[in-house]
Amino acid sequence: MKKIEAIIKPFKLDDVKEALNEIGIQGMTITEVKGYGRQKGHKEIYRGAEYVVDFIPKIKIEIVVDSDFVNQAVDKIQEAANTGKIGDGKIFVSSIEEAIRVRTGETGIDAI
Amino acid sequence: MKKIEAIIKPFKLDDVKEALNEIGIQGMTITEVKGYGRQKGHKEIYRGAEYVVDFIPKIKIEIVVDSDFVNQAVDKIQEAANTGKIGDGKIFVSSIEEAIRVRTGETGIDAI
Amino acid sequence: MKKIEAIIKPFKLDDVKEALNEIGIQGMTITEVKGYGRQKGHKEIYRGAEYVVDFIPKIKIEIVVDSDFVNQAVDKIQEAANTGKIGDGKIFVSSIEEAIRVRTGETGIDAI
Amino acid sequence: MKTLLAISFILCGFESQAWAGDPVTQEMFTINNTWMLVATFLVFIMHLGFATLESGLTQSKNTVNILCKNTTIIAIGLLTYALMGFNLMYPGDFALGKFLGFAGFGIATDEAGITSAYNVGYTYWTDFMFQAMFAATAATIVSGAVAERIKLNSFLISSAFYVAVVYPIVGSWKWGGGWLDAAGFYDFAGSTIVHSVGGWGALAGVILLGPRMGKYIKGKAHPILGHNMPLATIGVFLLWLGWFGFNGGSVLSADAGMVSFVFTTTTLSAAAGIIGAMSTAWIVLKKPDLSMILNGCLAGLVGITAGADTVSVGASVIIGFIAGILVVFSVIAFDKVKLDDPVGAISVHLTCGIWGTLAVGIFSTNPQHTFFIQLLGVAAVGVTCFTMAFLSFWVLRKTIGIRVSEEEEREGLDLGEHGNMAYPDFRPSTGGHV
Amino acid sequence: MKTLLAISFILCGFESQAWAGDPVTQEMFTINNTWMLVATFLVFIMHLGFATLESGLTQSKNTVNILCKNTTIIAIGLLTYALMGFNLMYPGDFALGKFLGFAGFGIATDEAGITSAYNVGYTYWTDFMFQAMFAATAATIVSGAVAERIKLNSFLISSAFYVAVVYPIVGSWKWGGGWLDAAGFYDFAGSTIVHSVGGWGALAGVILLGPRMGKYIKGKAHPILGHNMPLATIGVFLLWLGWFGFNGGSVLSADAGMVSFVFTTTTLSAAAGIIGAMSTAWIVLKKPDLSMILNGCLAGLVGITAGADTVSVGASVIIGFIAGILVVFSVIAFDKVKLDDPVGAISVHLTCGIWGTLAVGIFSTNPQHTFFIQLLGVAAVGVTCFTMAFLSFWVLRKTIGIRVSEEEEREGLDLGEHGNMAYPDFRPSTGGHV
Amino acid sequence: MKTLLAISFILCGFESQAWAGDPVTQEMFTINNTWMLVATFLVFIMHLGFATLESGLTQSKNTVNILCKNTTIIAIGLLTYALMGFNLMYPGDFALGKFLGFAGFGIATDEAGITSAYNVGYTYWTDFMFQAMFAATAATIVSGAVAERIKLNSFLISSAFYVAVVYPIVGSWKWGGGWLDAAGFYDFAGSTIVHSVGGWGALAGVILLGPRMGKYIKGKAHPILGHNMPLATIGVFLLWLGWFGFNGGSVLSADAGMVSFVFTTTTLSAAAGIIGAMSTAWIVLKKPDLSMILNGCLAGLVGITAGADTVSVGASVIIGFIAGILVVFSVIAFDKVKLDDPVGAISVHLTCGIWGTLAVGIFSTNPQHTFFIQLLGVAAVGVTCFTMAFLSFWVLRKTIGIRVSEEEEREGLDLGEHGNMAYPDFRPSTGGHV
Ligand SMILES: Nc1ncnc2c1ncn2[C@@H]1O[C@H](COP(=O)(O)OP(=O)(O)O)[C@@H](O)[C@H]1O
Ligand SMILES: Nc1ncnc2c1ncn2[C@@H]1O[C@H](COP(=O)(O)OP(=O)(O)O)[C@@H](O)[C@H]1O
Ligand SMILES: Nc1ncnc2c1ncn2[C@@H]1O[C@H](COP(=O)(O)OP(=O)(O)O)[C@@H](O)[C@H]1O
Repeated sequence: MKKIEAIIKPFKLDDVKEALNEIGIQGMTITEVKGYGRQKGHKEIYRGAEYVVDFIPKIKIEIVVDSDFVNQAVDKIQEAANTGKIGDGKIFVSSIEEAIRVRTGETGIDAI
Repeated sequence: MKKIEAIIKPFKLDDVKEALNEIGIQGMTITEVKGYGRQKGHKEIYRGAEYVVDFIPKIKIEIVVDSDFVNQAVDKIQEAANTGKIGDGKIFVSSIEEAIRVRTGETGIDAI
Repeated sequence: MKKIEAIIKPFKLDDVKEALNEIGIQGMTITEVKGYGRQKGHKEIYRGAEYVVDFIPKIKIEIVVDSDFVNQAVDKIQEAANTGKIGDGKIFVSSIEEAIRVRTGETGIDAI
Repeated sequence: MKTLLAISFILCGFESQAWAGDPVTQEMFTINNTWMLVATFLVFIMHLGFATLESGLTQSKNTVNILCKNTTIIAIGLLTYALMGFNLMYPGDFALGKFLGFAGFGIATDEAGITSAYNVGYTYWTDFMFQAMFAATAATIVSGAVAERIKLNSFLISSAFYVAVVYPIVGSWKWGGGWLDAAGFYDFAGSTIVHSVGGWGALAGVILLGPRMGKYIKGKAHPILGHNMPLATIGVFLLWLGWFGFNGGSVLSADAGMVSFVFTTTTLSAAAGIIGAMSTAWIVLKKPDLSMILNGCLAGLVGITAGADTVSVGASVIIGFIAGILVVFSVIAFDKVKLDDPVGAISVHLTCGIWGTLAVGIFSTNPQHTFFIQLLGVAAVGVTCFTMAFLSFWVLRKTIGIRVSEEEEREGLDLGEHGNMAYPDFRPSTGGHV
Repeated sequence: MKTLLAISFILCGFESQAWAGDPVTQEMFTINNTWMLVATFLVFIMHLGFATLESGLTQSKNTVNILCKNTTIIAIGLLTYALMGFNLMYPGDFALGKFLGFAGFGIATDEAGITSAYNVGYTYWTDFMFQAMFAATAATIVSGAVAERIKLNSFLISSAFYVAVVYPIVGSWKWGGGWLDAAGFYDFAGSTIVHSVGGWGALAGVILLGPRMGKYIKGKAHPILGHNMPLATIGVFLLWLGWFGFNGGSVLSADAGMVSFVFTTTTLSAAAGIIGAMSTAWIVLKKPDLSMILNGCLAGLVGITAGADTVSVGASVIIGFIAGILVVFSVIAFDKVKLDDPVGAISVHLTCGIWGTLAVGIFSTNPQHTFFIQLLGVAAVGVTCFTMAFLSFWVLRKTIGIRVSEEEEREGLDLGEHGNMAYPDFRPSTGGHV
Repeated sequence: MKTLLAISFILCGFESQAWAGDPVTQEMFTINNTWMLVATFLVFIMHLGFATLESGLTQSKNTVNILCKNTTIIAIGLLTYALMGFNLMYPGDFALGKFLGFAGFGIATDEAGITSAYNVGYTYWTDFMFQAMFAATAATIVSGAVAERIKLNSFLISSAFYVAVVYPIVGSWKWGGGWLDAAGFYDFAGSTIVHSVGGWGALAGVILLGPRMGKYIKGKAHPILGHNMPLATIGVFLLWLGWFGFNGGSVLSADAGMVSFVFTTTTLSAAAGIIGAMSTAWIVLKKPDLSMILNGCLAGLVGITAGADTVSVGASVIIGFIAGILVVFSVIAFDKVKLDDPVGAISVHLTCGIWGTLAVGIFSTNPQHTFFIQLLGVAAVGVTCFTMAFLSFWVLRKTIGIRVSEEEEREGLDLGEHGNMAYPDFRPSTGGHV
């Protein structure tokens, strides 16, 4: 099993969710995160003093999938989250050794 | 070392924490996340228009433990977080290559 | 590629960010998390009843870097986040198998 | 002489001047009435105070529900009071001894109702408005105590009954000229007649509902923190503001000396309540808990309500200070016996309502006010209100149920009862952990 | 006789007593004026009500923008009204038939302006203040409907024009003694002259701006949830509070019977609006949506505004109840035709403003008020206001633009227009998902 | 003649009518007193304004602390004013030249105190209440400037001293009929006597406390964003509302012409302050920063306070506009010299308090008001207040300390001082980053 972590622009969440639904992926966990990268933040002024909004709100999507599924899922996400503008985000893939469904105790592929 | 990530129902947090304490695990990091899965959200109506609350609040617990400890910890979590109802969540296990304690610079098992 | 996850005290974020900038790391994702560990929370009283603030606010920094870079990055973080007091946090290193830049579709090292 | 009279009328009797039969001049009547209308809108704003205080001291997942209850209750209170409450409370004639009277459904008046012939202090309409705002208060007090677990429809039904029937009947005993009034019971602006009435209803509700999930674990109280302290503070300041009308309007005219004196005792008692509660919290609980200080302010206000016009300035400070201390211990005590009152409504309105009523017996400058008669009033009202409230909640529990499902309680009543979220942009996890 | 007169003056004519030429005593004048000043500050606080209601019912990323608009609009409203609005609205003499008049720039008065010779109810300054507070209201109504997408500078320009020119001219037709007044049109406190005027401006703005991004997807309305329901509730209670001055002050004196009667009809209509909207939402939409209940309260208030002094108490309840039902269906209907009004301003102020004005033709106790003349007033004001507002927004769209960029809309106007964040400590992701 | 007198009494002298010895009729006295009580509750609500403004403009981890300070300060202010402040400020006779007098501890009056023999405008109790509400204001002003780092107990002690001793003594110089009054100094409602007094205390506190951690890094100011802009906006609107009583009540009677004129100048100055600050921020800082606009509104209000009854309407607009500009530059300037004032209290109350006082010397329609005497008043009050405040903070710093520990400052004073959290459901990380 693999874990796909995608950091995307928040307003793209619904598109990504739908794209994943299309290929039958229906479990995911999302987190509100802040990103720092090439997409520079902007300078603002509060009460006369400058500050930089350099951590930009992003959504992190985590999905654990069967290894065979990874490429398809990554492609779907990349397509759906793409706007062509800087700051579109990243997708990272890593290994998961075991998965357990809390409700039933099932393990492995059955659990996801 | 292994990382255990458990996505559970928020109100089960205290039970899980106590269960882990019992087997001597005292370090963990939690995140407020939202989950999407078999546990369907519900439809609601706001000012006459329907919307779906499909991302349901969950808590993600992350613990890094000695590999020998994994099974015991996973069992404890699964037991404590279980309600038998859909949406109880998942537990994922993956590998951690190195751990460092910021305060002392200790590494490996000593760090956790 | 490796993923470095550092759990640090929130007010150390700017220092860590600057330290990483110095060695050319400019991409990172941060999450507001809560930590439970040796740094015990404190007991407080609300309307006459005791409660424990045992989950303490922390920041989790995630950076994916080229494997060669890991040691340098970890050292920088450990140095910058260190206050010498309990609760300074942990750094965990794990493997990332693939990285994709959403905007361009670039993969691997080029993507980060 | 007659000629002179006529002449003088021409001279002094400008358009708006009063005529000989009038008890007060038209000017005095108008200023009295204006003050009573000001007092009315001040009491009105107390309902916003309750809404914000109660939602501030509870969890964010139940906020919409509380706001909805408080908005609806005032509507129900006003409409049922127009329909029957006013005429139950001020029946003119009593039917059953001096226990019950009813002047018929609806409100209406002839021309006289808008002159000083009706009352030197106000018109019929002003009278109705001022009283109606009071009525809704009693029901709103209940709302805070039963928050975070009561079903909306059951709450609305029981409140409508309470405000339409129980409150006016009990009120008629004193303010309608009934048997308690005849017995010499004194309650200037309603420590008992309004606040304790609300408090007894709250107590009945809390007993029958049981505590919120997770409040008492293994016999120990686990605090469920209020989600928004600025909101709670806004609530208390607005309540204090409203109290200038609640007590100041209870003078029932703009009498300069009386109203300003009542302002003074009311304010100093509130201030002393703050200091009393803060000191107690600091000493007993180690730190000055804001929610206790806020309760202390209200404790002082409730405490002085029965005797604001009849105790000395010094006594008002003492009454408030003691109320501030009392409220802290009362909150702790109710938790000891596992009566879960999220906002401290029972401690504020019942405990301090009783204290304030009895304090009249102790501190009043009027020797006719005795401790014993005050105690009688407290007891009579208590037995009646608690019984009626208990019965109504009990019947509802047996029929449509009064408590939401476990899952709804956990998820929050906002989604369950309303399909709304109070703060969707920063929706917190609904686990209740800190 | 003359001697007697003199003597009587000595006897009755204390320092502040009125002299023979005066229409009212100095006392009556002072109490009238005091009530009008109280009414003025009550109307003032409505602007805080609008600010909190509108920011509560929109997203947290646009909160600063809304607060800024509402704070600035009242400043612009007051200053332009002093500069020209007051003299356009109350020109004394009309130039163009009874359609237009102007008494010159600036405000000033001689000594007589502060005596009852100016008016038995108030001084010149009070007159100006009370009217100026009304003026700003009309512009503020627009603000809620165009929220979350309009450019700040365009909004300020169009509002300044609307409040300085359109509102006073239309107002002069009725309250300035113009042609509508002569025709027998009745609008006690402004269901049409204030609320519909605001509502028509809002409608024009919404049409030209288009809906917010993501509001209508594939022909279906997707709710964008209000971010802070306590804030919205505070807003509605403050508006209700302010309405005691809005309607109560429109009596233009402290007349005890009239003001207290207006208090009663206003309050009961608001209460009935709450019940009307709650019932409708509960039945039609399955759950009692708080935002609809809040709209229902305002609907009742707007509805009774035209006839608060001239319909019976029973009629006021009916008017409010129907307004409460109407507002729910109106909100749904505007969504059907894809007119995106985040806070329901058009439904509350325009739909119910029309309803309230026509209701005078149905329920008025004065036989001279006819449905037809009321309809004429509604139409005349509607055509004029909508046209003027449409033109001004259209010109702005063609020139400096009226809508922020897509990116700014997504990121939020707070950062884009102000460099501020409303809640930096809990900044939500700006995706708009729930 | 005597007979006639008697007859006339019968005719004109209804129950409440004044008798020959009275300076005003009972009616006029009652309406005056009623207005003063209304003004009193308006000034009261300013304390909620301060509480919300200050907590809105600071971080969420210190919110409970600020709310607690503002709730407690008003209690302390009222009680100490009753105990001694009132009699220090209005001593009747002065002991030390016209610098100091004291009429003894406690408040009390005989029957005459509640008639117009005490004062044509109000009773003794009203007098006390109105003045007591003012007193607490001065101390509250300090609270905003020293927020987020001062120890609660030190703040309470220094405030109690300031409100019980410093404020009344300085106040007696002008309003108590002391030497400044004799010298011809003019300060209608307290630009200097209230606002600057608060401002000087704030300045002393800020100097001795030092800036908040992280505010100035490497010589540059790093903004620490206010956590809740709706709360701050509510604060400013409530302060504006309260100012109708603050200035309107300072007329000390319900005089129709005067009170309505003061309403007009006060309101237009506030409006001009908004426009002044918005324009300045937009031009100088590129975007219209809401917090600056809010400060601008208060700047206009503070600016007009000294001369609201004695400058023309045109001048009031100019005074407000300049105050609005001034406050923006003042905020920036204080940051330049590293005096960290989280809410801009010093800029609003001290800078604009001085401006407003001097503006009387420039714009007053009364030729006896001279710039020089105004400057003298500013200086005398400034030296005294700053010295006293500095000394008291200095002594506290040497003894129990005035600043919380670094760790507590980082974690937030809410947990540290109170064991509370303002928003436990969405508790933010306590790092202070954006
Ligand atoms: N090396 C990295 N490790 C972890 N997250 C990263 C890394 N680089 C970028 N990110 C995340 O991806 C987001 C987008 O990256 P950015 O460099 O701004 O644009 P782009 O993806 O277009 O190159 C960042 O906001 C951050 O959350
Ligand atoms: N494939 C997955 N990857 C990541 N998280 C998942 C995945 N499937 C489920 N989850 C998480 O687990 C939670 C519970 O899953 P769900 O399918 O609703 O119920 P159950 O665990 O009973 O099968 C989800 O809300 C989501 O947060
Ligand atoms: N085994 C673990 N797994 C995951 N996170 C941990 C673990 N142990 C500690 N942490 C995180 O590190 C933080 C600091 O740990 P703590 O034990 O308090 O202090 P120290 O790092 O000084 O030993 C914790 O608050 C928690 O977020």
